Amino acid sequence: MTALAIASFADEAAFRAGVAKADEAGRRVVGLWSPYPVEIGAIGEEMAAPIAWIAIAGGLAAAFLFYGFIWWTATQSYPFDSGGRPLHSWQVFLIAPIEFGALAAGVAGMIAFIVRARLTRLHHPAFDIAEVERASSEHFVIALACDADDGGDVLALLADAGAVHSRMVTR
Amino acid sequence: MPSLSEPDFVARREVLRLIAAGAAASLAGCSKPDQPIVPAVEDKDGDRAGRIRRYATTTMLAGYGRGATALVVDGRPIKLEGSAMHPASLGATDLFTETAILDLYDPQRLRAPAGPAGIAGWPMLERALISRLAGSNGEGTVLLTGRVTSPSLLARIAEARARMPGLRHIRSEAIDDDAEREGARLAFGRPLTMRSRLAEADVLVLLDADPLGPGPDQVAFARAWADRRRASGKPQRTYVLEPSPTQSGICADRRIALHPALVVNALLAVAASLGTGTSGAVDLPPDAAAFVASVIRDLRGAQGRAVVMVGRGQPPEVHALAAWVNQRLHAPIDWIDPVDPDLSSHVESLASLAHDMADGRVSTLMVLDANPVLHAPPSWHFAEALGRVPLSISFSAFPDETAMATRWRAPLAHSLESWGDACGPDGTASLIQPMVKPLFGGRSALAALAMLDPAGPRPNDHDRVRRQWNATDDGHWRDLLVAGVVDGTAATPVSPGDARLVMPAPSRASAAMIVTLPPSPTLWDGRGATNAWAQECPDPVTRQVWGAALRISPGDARRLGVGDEDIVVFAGLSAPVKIVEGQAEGVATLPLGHARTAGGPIATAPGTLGPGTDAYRLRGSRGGWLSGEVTLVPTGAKAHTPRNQKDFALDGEAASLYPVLAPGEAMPKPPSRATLLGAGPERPPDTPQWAMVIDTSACIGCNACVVACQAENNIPAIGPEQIGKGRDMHWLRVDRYEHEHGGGYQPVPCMQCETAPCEPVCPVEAPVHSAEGLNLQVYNRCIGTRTCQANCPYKVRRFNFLDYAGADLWGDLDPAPVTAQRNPEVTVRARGVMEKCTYCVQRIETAKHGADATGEALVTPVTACQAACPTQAIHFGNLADPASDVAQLRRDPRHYALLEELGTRPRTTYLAKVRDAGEGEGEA
Amino acid sequence: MSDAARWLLPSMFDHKAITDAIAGPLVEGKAGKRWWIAVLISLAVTGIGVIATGISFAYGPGMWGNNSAVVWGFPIANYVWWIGIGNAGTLISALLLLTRQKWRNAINRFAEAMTILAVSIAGLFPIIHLGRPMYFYWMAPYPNTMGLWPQWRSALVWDFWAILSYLLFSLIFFYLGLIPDLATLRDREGPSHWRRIWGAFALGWQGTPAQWRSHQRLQRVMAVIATPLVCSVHSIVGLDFAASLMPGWTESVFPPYFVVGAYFSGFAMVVLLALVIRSALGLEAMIRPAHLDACAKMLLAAGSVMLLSYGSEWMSALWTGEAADLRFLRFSFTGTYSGLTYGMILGNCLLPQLFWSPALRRSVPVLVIVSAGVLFGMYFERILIICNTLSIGYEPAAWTLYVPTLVDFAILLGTGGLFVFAFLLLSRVIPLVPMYEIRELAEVAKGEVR
Amino acid sequence: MARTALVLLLLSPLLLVLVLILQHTGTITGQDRFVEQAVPFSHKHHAGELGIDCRFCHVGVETGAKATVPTTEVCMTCHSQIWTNAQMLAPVRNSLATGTPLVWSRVNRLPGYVYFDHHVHVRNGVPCAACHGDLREMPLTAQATPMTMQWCLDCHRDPAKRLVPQDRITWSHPYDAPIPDDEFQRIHAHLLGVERSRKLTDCSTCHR
Repeated sequence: MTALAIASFADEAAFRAGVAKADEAGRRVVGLWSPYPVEIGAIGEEMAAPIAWIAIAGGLAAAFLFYGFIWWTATQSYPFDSGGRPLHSWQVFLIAPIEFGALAAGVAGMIAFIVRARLTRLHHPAFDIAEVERASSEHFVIALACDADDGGDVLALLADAGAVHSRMVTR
Repeated sequence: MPSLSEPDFVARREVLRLIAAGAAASLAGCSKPDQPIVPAVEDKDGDRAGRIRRYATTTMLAGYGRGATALVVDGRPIKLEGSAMHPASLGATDLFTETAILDLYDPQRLRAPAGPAGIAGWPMLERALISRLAGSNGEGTVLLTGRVTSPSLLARIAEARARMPGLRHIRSEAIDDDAEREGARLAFGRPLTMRSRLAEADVLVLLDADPLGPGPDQVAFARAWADRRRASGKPQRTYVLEPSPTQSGICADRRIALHPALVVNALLAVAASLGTGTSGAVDLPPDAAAFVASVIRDLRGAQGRAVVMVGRGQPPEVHALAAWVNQRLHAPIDWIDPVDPDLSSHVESLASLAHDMADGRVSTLMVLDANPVLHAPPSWHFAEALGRVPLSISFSAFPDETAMATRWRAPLAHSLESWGDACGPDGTASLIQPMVKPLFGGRSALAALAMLDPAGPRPNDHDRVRRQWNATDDGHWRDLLVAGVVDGTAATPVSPGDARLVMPAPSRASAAMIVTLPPSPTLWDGRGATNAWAQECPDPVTRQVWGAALRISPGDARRLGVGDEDIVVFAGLSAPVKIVEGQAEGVATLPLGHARTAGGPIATAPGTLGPGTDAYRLRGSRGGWLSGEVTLVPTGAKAHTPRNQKDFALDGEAASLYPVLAPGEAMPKPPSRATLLGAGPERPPDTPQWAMVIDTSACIGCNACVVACQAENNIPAIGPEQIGKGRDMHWLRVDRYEHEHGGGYQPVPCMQCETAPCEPVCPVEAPVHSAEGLNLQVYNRCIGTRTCQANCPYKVRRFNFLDYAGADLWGDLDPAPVTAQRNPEVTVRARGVMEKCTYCVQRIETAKHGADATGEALVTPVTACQAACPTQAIHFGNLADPASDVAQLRRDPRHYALLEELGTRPRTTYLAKVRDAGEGEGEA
Repeated sequence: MSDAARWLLPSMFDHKAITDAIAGPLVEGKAGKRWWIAVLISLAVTGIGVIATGISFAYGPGMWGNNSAVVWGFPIANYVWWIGIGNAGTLISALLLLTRQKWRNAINRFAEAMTILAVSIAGLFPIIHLGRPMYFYWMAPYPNTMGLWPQWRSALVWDFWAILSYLLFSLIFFYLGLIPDLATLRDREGPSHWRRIWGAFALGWQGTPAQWRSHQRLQRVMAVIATPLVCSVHSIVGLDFAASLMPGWTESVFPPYFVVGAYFSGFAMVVLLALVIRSALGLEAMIRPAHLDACAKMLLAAGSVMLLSYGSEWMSALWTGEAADLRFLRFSFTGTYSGLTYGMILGNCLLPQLFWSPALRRSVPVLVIVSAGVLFGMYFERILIICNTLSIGYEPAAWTLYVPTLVDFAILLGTGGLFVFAFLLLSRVIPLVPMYEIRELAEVAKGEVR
Repeated sequence: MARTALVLLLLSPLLLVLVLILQHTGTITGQDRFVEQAVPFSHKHHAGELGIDCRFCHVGVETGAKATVPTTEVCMTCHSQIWTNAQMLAPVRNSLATGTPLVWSRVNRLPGYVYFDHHVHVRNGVPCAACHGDLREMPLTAQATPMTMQWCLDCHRDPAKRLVPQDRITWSHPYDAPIPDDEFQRIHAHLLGVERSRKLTDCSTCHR
């Protein structure tokens, strides 16, 4: 039977100490929650790495497509003599695609973020843990996997790291 | 041509129905209109439905006829153009011909006779006349008209008088020619009319005269003057001495402001140099004396090729002396017997009528198309005297001052609704042919006379006119109507004999202020005041619209401590001031015909100046065109005087906007500038390339083109309030500029730039370029960002800030009839849409369609402004054809483009103004 | 600027205190009387604008002071002015984020909100000012039965894309920053019905280190894109004028000088909003005098750059000696609108010079006066750019002066009311100060104090 | 429920797409729309079965912008002889008797700002059927083509494939019988002449 040891910390230093101690003890970290951005090792790097590239690729693709569309409307679909300007006035045709490309990059980045950060899961099991709710406002929370029998050790370890509150949850 | 026996071209009812349909149709931007199709029952128009047809007719000004061509679509006349065969039109028009078409559809027109008991029918008016005139010999009956030159009408009057010997016919024109006629009588012992041949005048000296200004002769004079100036050889030189700038003064080579009283002195000096035997020493300011010396020098060298003209405001003696001077100069002048057979004085005959009415010696008065209550001198108390006449009737188109004062008023038909004829100022007779049955139930002048002479035979107007011209043969009559002008009717010049030397007494300028009273260039004697187009047409001198301010010189303004729009009171009047450069000191000028008290909502429109500024009130009891001495008293109040242009002076480099050259001088070559502009998209190789060249040297600022454009292109009048806000809708504006090298007029339509700055800036491609070089404006695509006008260096685009096309200028009156004037070939623009000059693209397209359908060569179309221009200053054609007018003028040394340095490559270009300042420049 | 404690009072070193101060009033608190009064007043003012706009739509653009020569007037000036104000928010959140300025934390959220509202309002004017506003969508490329597409050479189409992109981009950026705070609101015990909505918009945010890393990464990526975007947007607005050949418009300095001018007016608005928010929401502990001081320095710098820009504009006219440019310059200083010119120089260039004094940089009355002066000065600049050039163009015959009407003023006033009204609503729905960023700052400050 | 709302919000742009599609269909353009007429005139009978040439009634089509709807007199040319008592034709007889015109409902509607000229088309090889469809097969008259600007442009950009020899202008089946080669060459040469001197996609071709 598995259980979770859940501990709340009041500040970042204690939180980091808790994570370090859990690592030392070889405990599997089930979840970490913090009320502001805290980077711990390389956690999440794999998830975040492509976001920038997706955004840039999305922006560039949209800009090029848009430019192509403009070229088509102005020179192929209905070419107009507009004040004797060349049909393909590329200098000024660049402006709208640049703006639109920036928007597209933002949209692509946002979509990538939502997908990569696994958002839109409004009923995630983590929300059943009362501490996680408080993690968004004041507490740092660590959840460690443990068996019912070594629960006491884990709680001690967390308390040692400076947890202000810890408890066992049995599933 | 359809049957000519009766004007049945289109039933009146049908036109009114079209009017109603037109009001709803063709607004740009509407969704598809779901109107029904209503074909005729019988075939009248055949396959010509919807096409413009042209008919010869005549328009009137001051009783003289000017040949005209009416453009008629589906029974609606929509525009008037000139008649090339008529010597007073020469194919061109003036402002008054152009505005006449709006009068036809004017909702202010009288619609039914009205008597003391209110609206009445024609039978009631006829009964009233019969009960008074039955069996009478006409004693106490007076017919009052303006100048009558119509042979049919004169014959009809003679007929009536033969039956009723007591009937008096009094003719009195507001703007009279008493002084000229009396002057000729003094010089030659008989009344003669002077006809100057300006085309032969190398030197033209205008003493308070304005031949290029408004009047029945304007077109003929202006064309001759421009022809002479265009001719190669010795340059023509025009001298003007005048109290206040006129169109002639602005176009002159040399001009000086002179008090009207001193004009006689200038003429005496000229005459003395030609051998009057008197000393030439006269009282003239030094600059004027030097100016007159130059005039004398030039006149001496131009024997047989110089003309001296004196204005109608000068006394008969001055006219007589001028006749003597002209004879000594062997001036190119024809003298003809007066075209107006009535030789009495306009002023005196009207005065005698006023006197007789006041004394109760007039029992019946019929006023036919005249407005004496407006123009009679106030001291005669004409309206009061009129009140003593037991039966008075005024036939007029509009509810004018006289119509409001007579017991009865009756609607007079428009000349496009009646049969008739008239003579031009040179005697040439032309026919008046109706285009529609009377829209508002009016009766023609001939029909009105028939009511005065109920006992007379009653052939209809058509038969009467036809009989007058002995057109017994249908073919002959048809030919006469097609031509419009009756050949060989021009008066033959007579030999006047030797002119007697009449020496008027020298005069001196009084210290007190006087006011000169010229006719209005836009409203003439006031009859244009009901016409919204005329009211909105800018004055050629002040560019004021919807009214006229009191013009005073800058010196007098300083002395009085007043500025523009400050109200001054004088002689019971109050008027805002307009300071005019070139106005003589001690002289103010107030044009006639503005500030009406009656005539309808246009004449008395809110925003125009009130009746307090009616110039006629300054007339002395003996008529004339000068006020008595007045004192101007500033009031401290201000009035709004809307103007289309506020700045005339060009200083420094701005002078290059209006280049003025000496004769023979060429425009400097524009520096070649590096450009990044490419050739633009390819065009089909054989497309015509439209272009316009405007000769500023020939432009006299008459505004005929402005109103011609308005009529052709459905441009609404927008009223004084909107103009006051700085908005205007004229696609073509005539700018007036002055700088150290001279001044003049510059008509500015759209430049149709090849590399138009307006086109690429529109987000929705409403302005685009055609392969023919036209800068098109697609109204239905326009969303009204106004970016095009913001980017236009010439500011020639016009925006519909409000629903101008559905204008409510006519107060409570339904403006629907006005929509019947609209050109069906031109879109009526909706609110929020930008519009501008199109080079009359509808005429171009019609010409192209004609050519494409028949396979014949494209006939170069004529734009509306070009057709109107009296001096042929506007040239239009195909630039791709090296033989075309415009292609040749582009190689003229005087050729230039406006703001060429901006690289817009305009298609509308100009020929520079030529001014012969003379060797003695600076001496005057 | 390493001294994080300058930007936060010790009372806010506690995470719970921060959350209570910011989230508390949103979840538990009822709107106060002052809020309701402000809402009613701003709604009334908005109503005036709505009526004036209705009049314009019913009768046409003729209700404004625009005329044949000055075809643009207040609506375009309003547009340029509002979009300028809409620039500072993104500058603060993007540029200051990239340069790791700690003082951005307290003010970036409301500055971004200000941006979105101001750009939205600015975006209304290109539609309102049209002669036929019902056809505004013709500016967008869509397959229509006319076979027509927009004119890509038109600066107005560039505007269309710039505003659209900037508005949507800012909205995404704003929302991205908001997600963790929405989660805080969602998780807070309280009576508000809004918690369901906050919860939905929080998208299931938990605040795990992995989520935080993605969040921070995207925020930086977007900041990198936003910085050139915001500059290009106002450059394009500058091109509305500069890409013409009218005197006073055709100047290559316009795009950069529009950008600076935009930041300038935006910062002035930020200062005013900061002053209001810190006292109205009781956030003095988070929005410190040091923040105001920093903003004031920005105003000082921007004001000086404005002076330089004006100077270069005047000098280029004198230098080239082009008649039309010289006439334009003469008219600016001696013509009918010269009062506005002097007002513009006073507000934009001279008043900010007060901020050389550190004491004045922290004085609330001085801050209010200078910021208001800048906002007025910038409005004068906008109206002068339009009216000077259009009133006295190349053709003296077409010279016409511009006189705005009551409707013009009412529309401008109405948009001010709309701005305030929308801001008041936002203040009850979202935290105007980002909680998670203040927590982060508090942690650093705590460390420093220790 | 919140989820449904969210989905609807995301799908709302599809409404726009629907409008965009609808504007190209007969629902908006009026293509294939029949219009109720006072007299149920059958082009199928007159032009198809009796073989009356279009120009017999539409007299303006070769000489002016308007094709013109026939006057009552034109109807009565025949109907004073045949079907003189038909109930269906009572309005026509009534029109002639009272002098009041017949009122027809418009089938082909162009906005007021479009200036279409019949004769320039008809005289240059554009057959009636190119715009009006096969009227010989229409018992009641319907709008045969979309008559949108895009549709006009299709032809103005490439007129060649629409043109027929001049003697087949009023045929209702212009594309059935092959056009002989020499005829085609002639049309093509004519077209080259037009295209050398006119740009048919200039806005002023239809708008002014």
